[in-house]
Amino acid sequence: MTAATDPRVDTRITEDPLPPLEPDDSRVKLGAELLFHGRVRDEEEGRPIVALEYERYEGLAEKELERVALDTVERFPIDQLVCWHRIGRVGVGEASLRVVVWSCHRVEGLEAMAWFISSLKHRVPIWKWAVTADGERFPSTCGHDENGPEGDHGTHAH
Amino acid sequence: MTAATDPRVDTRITEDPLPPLEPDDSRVKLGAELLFHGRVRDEEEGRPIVALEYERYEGLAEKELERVALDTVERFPIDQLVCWHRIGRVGVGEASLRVVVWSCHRVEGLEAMAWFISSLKHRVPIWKWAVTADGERFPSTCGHDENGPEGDHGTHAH
Amino acid sequence: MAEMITVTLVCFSQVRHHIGSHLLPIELPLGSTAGDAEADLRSRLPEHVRALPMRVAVNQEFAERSAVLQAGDEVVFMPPMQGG
Amino acid sequence: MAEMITVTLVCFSQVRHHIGSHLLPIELPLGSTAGDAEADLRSRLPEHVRALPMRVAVNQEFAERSAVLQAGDEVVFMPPMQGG
Repeated sequence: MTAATDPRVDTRITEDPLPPLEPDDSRVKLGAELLFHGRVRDEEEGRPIVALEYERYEGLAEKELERVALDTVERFPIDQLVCWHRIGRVGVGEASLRVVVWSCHRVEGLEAMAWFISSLKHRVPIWKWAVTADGERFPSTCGHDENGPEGDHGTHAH
Repeated sequence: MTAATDPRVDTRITEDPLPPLEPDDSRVKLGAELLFHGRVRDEEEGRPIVALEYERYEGLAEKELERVALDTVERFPIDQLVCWHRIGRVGVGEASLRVVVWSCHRVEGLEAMAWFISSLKHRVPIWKWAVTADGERFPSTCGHDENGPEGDHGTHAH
Repeated sequence: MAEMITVTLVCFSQVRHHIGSHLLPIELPLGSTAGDAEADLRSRLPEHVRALPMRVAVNQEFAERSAVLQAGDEVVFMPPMQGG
Repeated sequence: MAEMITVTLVCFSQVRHHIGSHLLPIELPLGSTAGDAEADLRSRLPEHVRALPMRVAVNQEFAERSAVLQAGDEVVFMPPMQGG
């Protein structure tokens, strides 16, 4: 975990399942709340799997995730961004990623969400291993290319 | 309320507060879950308010909301769309609108969400009245123009 | 003298605010269209509301202004929508 | 004979899979760069992994291949990232 240094962002990398969402009606200035859950799909590279195992480069992953969040709140007129990335074993159907963006209006929230997730996928040193029903564990061979969002073929978990 | 006729969409118009979100890890084919909450802001047309009161054209509002949802699942490669619109009095900070979109990948989910909300705002016969602290109730004078999404100046609840 | 029918205008938002009630029964000559009902309604509204673009519905379905009304129809002129 | 230093390569994903361990200490001549360490690493990898574009980090920060290494440095060559 990393403690956010800017009150607009809260980024965490955690081995625990993401906690249930708590209802929160306190943001009376912010009309738009947008939440994204990235969930583990039941296949990887065409093979059925039972889980993904995420590993991170500890130290840099936390720093870079926070920098991506800060870049996002600088670049888009949004008020707050929360990102929790789960690592370790994440079962099929479970959420590996939660991002919440609060803004006055929905358009900037949607744009910020798209940019943040795409940047996270290209910048934050996290990788995944697929786990099959018979216990085999293989590294995903398919990452995102280095060309930025437009090169993101997005054939994976989300 | 209206019963959806297509399993891909679930649209409701309800006077009750939107229920808390239940964790649901059952969608093992769908990597991307995107949720939008439209919340009531504490001012309307520059005046502080304590609530919005939503009214609908009962009968047509339900039908049109479902049609907007169906148009969205036809137009974008998403698997499921839930939209609950609350009417009646909705206090500041509370959610008047919940939309959830499930898809394999995030890009189509984000596009579908943007298009659905914009279409809903232009097509579904729902209007809002602002309620001030001293109990005054005035109809919002500011709607969305008829030019579609690009004409949506979005200066209101979200 | 033309035979008359009664239809009910259902009023929302600013229309309701200025008409002062949700339902407004009006009489029109047999054969009148939604557009004729609209002319009646708009004559009762202040300038700034009259200027609003309105969509038309008859009996809970969107309709054209050329639609011929029947006795007992529910007719709605809808100011810009504000859902969400 | 050149003075040697030891740095530790930290391996992830396909690199880790082929190296067979998370940490790989290697010896390099004093004055070597991250690029020199990368040449050593790539020589141990099969063709399809060697072909991957990799980003470089030294001591938990992104770095250039021209960065000169010090004894004890933690050096990482990162295959395409897969977070999310």
